[in-house]
Amino acid sequence: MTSSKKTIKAARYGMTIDIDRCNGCGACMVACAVENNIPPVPQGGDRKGLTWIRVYKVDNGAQGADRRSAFVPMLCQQCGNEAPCAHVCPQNAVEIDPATGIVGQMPERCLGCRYCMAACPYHARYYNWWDPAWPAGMERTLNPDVAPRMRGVVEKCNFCHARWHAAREQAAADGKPDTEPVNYVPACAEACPTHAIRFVDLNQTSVEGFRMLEKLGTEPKIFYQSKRDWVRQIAEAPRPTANGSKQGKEASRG
Amino acid sequence: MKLPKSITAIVPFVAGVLLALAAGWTAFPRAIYRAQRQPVNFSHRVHADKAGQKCDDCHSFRADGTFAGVPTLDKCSGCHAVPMGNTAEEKAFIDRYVTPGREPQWLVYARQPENVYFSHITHVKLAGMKCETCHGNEGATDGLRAYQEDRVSGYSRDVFRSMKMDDCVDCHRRQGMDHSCLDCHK
Amino acid sequence: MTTTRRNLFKLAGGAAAGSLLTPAPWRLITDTALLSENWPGVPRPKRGEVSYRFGNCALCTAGCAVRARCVAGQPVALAGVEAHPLSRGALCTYGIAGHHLPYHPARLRQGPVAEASAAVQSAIRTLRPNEHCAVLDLRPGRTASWTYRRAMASVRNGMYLASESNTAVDLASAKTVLSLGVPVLDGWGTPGNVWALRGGFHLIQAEPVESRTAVMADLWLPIRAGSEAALLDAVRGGSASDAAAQTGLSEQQIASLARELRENGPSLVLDRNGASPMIARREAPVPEEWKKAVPATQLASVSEESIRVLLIDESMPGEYLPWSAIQPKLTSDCVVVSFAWSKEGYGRQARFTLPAAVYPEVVDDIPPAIDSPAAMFRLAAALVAPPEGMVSPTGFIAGLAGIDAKNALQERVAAIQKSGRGSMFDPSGAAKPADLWKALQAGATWIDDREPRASVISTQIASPLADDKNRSSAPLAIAFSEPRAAALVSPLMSKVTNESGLRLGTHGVAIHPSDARGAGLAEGSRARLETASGFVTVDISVDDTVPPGVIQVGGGPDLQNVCGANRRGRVVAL
Amino acid sequence: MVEKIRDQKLIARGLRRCSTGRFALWIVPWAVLLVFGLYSAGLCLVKGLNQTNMDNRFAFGLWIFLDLAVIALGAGAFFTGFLVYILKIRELRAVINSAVVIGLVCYSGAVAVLMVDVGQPLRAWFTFWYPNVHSMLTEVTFCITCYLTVLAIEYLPIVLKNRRLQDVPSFLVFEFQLHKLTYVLAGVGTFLSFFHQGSLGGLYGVLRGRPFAFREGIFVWPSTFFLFIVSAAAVGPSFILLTTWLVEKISRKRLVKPEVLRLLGRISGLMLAFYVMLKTVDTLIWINRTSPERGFTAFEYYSWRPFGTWILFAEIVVFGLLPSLIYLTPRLRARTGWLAAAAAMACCGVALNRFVMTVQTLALPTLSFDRFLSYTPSWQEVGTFLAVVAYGVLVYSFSFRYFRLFPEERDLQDAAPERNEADLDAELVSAGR
Repeated sequence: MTSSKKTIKAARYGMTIDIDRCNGCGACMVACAVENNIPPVPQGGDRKGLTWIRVYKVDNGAQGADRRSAFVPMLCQQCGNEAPCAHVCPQNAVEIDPATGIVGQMPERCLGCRYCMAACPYHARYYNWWDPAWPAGMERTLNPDVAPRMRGVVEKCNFCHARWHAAREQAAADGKPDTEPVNYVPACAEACPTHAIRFVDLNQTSVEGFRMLEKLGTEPKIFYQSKRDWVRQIAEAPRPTANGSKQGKEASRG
Repeated sequence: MKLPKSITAIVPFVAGVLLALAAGWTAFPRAIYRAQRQPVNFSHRVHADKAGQKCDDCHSFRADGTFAGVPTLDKCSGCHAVPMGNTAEEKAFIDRYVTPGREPQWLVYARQPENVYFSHITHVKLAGMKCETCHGNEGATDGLRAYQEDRVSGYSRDVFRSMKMDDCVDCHRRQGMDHSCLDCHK
Repeated sequence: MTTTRRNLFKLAGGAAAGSLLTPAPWRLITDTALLSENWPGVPRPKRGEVSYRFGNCALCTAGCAVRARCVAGQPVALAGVEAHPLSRGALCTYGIAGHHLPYHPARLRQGPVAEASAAVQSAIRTLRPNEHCAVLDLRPGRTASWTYRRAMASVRNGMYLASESNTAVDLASAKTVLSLGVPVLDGWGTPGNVWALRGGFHLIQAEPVESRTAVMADLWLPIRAGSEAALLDAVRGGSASDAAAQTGLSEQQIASLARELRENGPSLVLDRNGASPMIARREAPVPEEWKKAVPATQLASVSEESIRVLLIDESMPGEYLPWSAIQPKLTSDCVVVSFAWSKEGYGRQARFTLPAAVYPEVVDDIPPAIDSPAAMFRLAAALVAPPEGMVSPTGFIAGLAGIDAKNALQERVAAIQKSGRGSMFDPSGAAKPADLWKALQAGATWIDDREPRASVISTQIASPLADDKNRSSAPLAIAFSEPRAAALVSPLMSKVTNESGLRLGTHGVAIHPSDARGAGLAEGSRARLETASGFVTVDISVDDTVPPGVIQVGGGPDLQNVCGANRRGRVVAL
Repeated sequence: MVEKIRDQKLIARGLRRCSTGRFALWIVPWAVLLVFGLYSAGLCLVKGLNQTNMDNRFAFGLWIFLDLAVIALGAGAFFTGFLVYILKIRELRAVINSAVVIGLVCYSGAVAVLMVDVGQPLRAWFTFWYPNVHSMLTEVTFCITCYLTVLAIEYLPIVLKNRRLQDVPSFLVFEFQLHKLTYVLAGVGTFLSFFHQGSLGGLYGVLRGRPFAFREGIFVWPSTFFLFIVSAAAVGPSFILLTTWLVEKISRKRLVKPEVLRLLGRISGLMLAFYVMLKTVDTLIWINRTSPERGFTAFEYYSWRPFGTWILFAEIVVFGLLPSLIYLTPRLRARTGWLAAAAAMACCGVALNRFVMTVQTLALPTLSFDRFLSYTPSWQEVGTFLAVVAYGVLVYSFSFRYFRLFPEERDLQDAAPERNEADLDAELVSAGR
């Protein structure tokens, strides 16, 4: 279907996240919320919140002194192959942009059926349970490049697509053709103080690393890296403990 | 004389149809829009003659490629610090805005919904489009028409006229530039 | 009668059918859908020209360089400055949302200024000989601190209370670092600097909880809470067996730790209250005429019931002295005035709490960070104008003393420039180095030259506060989980607290499931945290990564105030 | 009083119905429930879905379960129509009207709840305007709305047969015309239902991100697509059997010949047996191939309390195999009590199956550092749920009172001693007092 399109040099944006460099500070989460006009959700706890990127605390399952933890930032994995969310949306509110490979979510098209949330194995999609509300005066600090969402719709990470727009606009001002991919950095990657998150164009650079739930065949574009074996194992299917319930916080932190 | 029953039976129905048609085609379009006057009855024609020929003499681009849109007061007060002509309109403008340094609250006919991203520079500079293609021949008008706001959706009437999503999509299709929603939404 | 009714039905039917042939129904369907996207109450961000302004973050003494993205002059996003020699483009979680602080719902907007100054003045007038008028400075080492010291010099029995601020840690030269529960990698020093030096030292984190620092440390020693002191003198040659007994580590572990500190030197020991060794850091030059100022007094050395007037500057997050330590020093009729952004912290005890401007509203300098051996001088970014009714602590206090401190900053800068010392980093490159003041306002940083050999103070680090005796009444050992910058947080910080449980909020504490059960508490329930310094209402989160007998506390002013100087506490269900 | 008499005048000729007073007594509690339900639904619409206990992980809750279950039970409408008009099983005419009403109730109820469930009901029509043809939900939406119209049209003649409405001559004509359509409608209805029952199954079967629900498929449809069709077809008759039996008990009247119930039972039993077979095969394939291929060993799912393997057993054996055996054993089938019991079990079975597909699927973790979640609906959700039940009971009660839902009823009650219109009316008036 892209055959009729102008021959654009498409980009395939992706990320590498080095878990061994993540100290779970959460700067990425805050930077994301600032960039994308995500309102604070004081009520409802960690199950009704809005954080397009969320850092989970995971551990090696051991108890006591042998227990070791790591932090895993989870954002939309930008599935490359038939994203589970994209093909279930009844009204084309989710689609993959051939020019960037970004899985786009259109709040203004979404009717809030939440089918895509049920479909996403990474729990990277968030729902506006409340009307968006900022403390008085704080709406002055909103980013004009991103439209705030109304209640009752799903939203998720789109690799700070507004920044891509800005980059394209700058390129146009500099007289570059619109068929070339542009370089930009999403807010989380920019904010990460330890440079654990790196944003790459997979068409230009080859990356290694493991991907979450690879066997599902969703071909995510987020590559995780770690030298520790047990950390690499978290990418596989769940390992419930004998009593059938993972202990409290390690899970609820996630 | 007396009409046959078959006729009289449908009279009320027909009446209903006619009533609805009349209301729907005449009253409704008036009722749905709220008209607002612009702060100043600005004449593009006059300024095109005196101030600048090209649109982007006033509606200019910034260094980062973003579009400045309606010029701010300082652009006006550059010339209008004191009355240049002797129209009441100009005098009122100076008294109300220039002297107190108050920005006039222009109502932008073409203001798109918040979730729409539109880059003027890509359309004007890369695609080489004329302003008139979308905005009509605004530059030749003598005054500013009333701004009509849809009472329900709150959007400008001009958007419904010629700047609907379908209009954008049609053109992008023809250019083979319709990649995804993200092209034009933010 | 039935016929007319029937006719009405027909009319209605006809109208319904007819209206389908008009634009009305279709337009209304579209419009309601559009309304749902133009939903009432959803704010429309203000548009305008994008500009970038530079400054420095004032949330903690790291003072990371900040580049603010402004739309029509209003900052909408903050980012670090890659080229900055110390902060190196890093901003911490709290700093990244710093531009929200002026809009914090808990913010104080007016206060009894006239009453406060009247009360203070009359108190000073009637000051008895053995009584003091004191300023408590939570963030010493600023130009404002000098103003306070000068002011107190010209006030009768004036006194300036502050902790030591002219010492630093030379992280660059350290090979081995033993941290006793210090959040080395989570807001202790200058994040960018620490991460840049991280490769150069071996980090050993001795801490009961596997904190963010422990996760990233080369070695994590899960010691028992409150046994830091024992571990310390074990590695300093004390008996390893006692230490083993107290810390819960094996003797080999302690022995190898001691060996490593000895052999893989230079080694560095960090504690929440200090470090060893520390180096004396000479201060940025000050005008000569300022020198007749009172010295800094440690609160401990003040005699009981001798402070008649106490002026507290907590406008900027700093180290909280526990109220329990302050109170005995106050006279019964003491006038306490606190300059604060909210009622939290000392605001609860002070008689007058006056609203002070917050970052990024106020022009103030930021004292150098603990990990910066050379002095620095940089200004907090003043990106937005403070609202009406804000009180300047320096203005107020200088006013009392009748000294003029309006241009203190400029005078200081002039003195710095006169000294000819140091170099400058200017992110904007706008101003020419000649005009240091302009450059500083544009976000530049002045960095002092390293002294050839800074005198090393091998401080016997203020070893962890002695354990309270009454373990029974205070069964939980307190462990801080947040850096001090967490005293003043953006509302958006709910992302990392409520919405993900990643961090503890300003009133958040975490305890082990068993302790929670013991106290009859559950995830999310509210409770009272009591220490020798007082109590505060907290939100409980139950976390099995916190060992039993330990309570992990967040960083809010209240928590710092109540827990700052205490090692033990207890939680009571409300 | 005058009102009451008019009420009696609405009742179909020759049918005995209880007095208006008693009817009112029956109606009031349901009406109250309905009002309460509408209030809680209103809360969800006005204040938003924060009124529910659903969350980002439990994006679907009680309501989706309700939709699936109710639509499965409503399948009786299309399946009976199919049997009567296409397969020409005349006996079932005795329950076809009742089946239509039940179908209408179930489907309209489901659609109503869906409108509350979506966050932006004002945009619901986008699905028709910008449909994503790959989405099972699109298929569901289209079919259900179409089929709902079909049901409405099928319901119309039942209404128009009402005594008073027949006074209007044009209605009579209209109704007569509609009758010619019946076969067409039955055909269309069957086709549509076939699809949306399937797509409802597909809804979960296609979730490749949720290996617990994911099933391999034939052509574009996962196996659940067909399982849902069969299970719905199997349970539809059961539900009609159950309701008919209940109405007989409540109204203390004989409405259909026992043969009809037995026939329904037999059909249901056969379908159920077929379904159990398919389901077993499907489960085996899923356990041994589908799930492991995607990195999940199937028995992990059942290690999360409370969803042990018992749920699988209950679903297939207790509520599937058992009722079908009861149905297919002539000696048991002869007893109405056993029939009703089997019907009840079958209905529970399909409900349980839908529950597993919706709730358990979402409760199970996918990521290894993820946790098993529980969810309890808020009172607003429950209220909305009850509203649908109350609405159903009300519509059915009124239809039963004023329309002829069971054509055989008249003949059956004539077995009782003759009465002429006059003293019938007299009796009615006295009842009115």
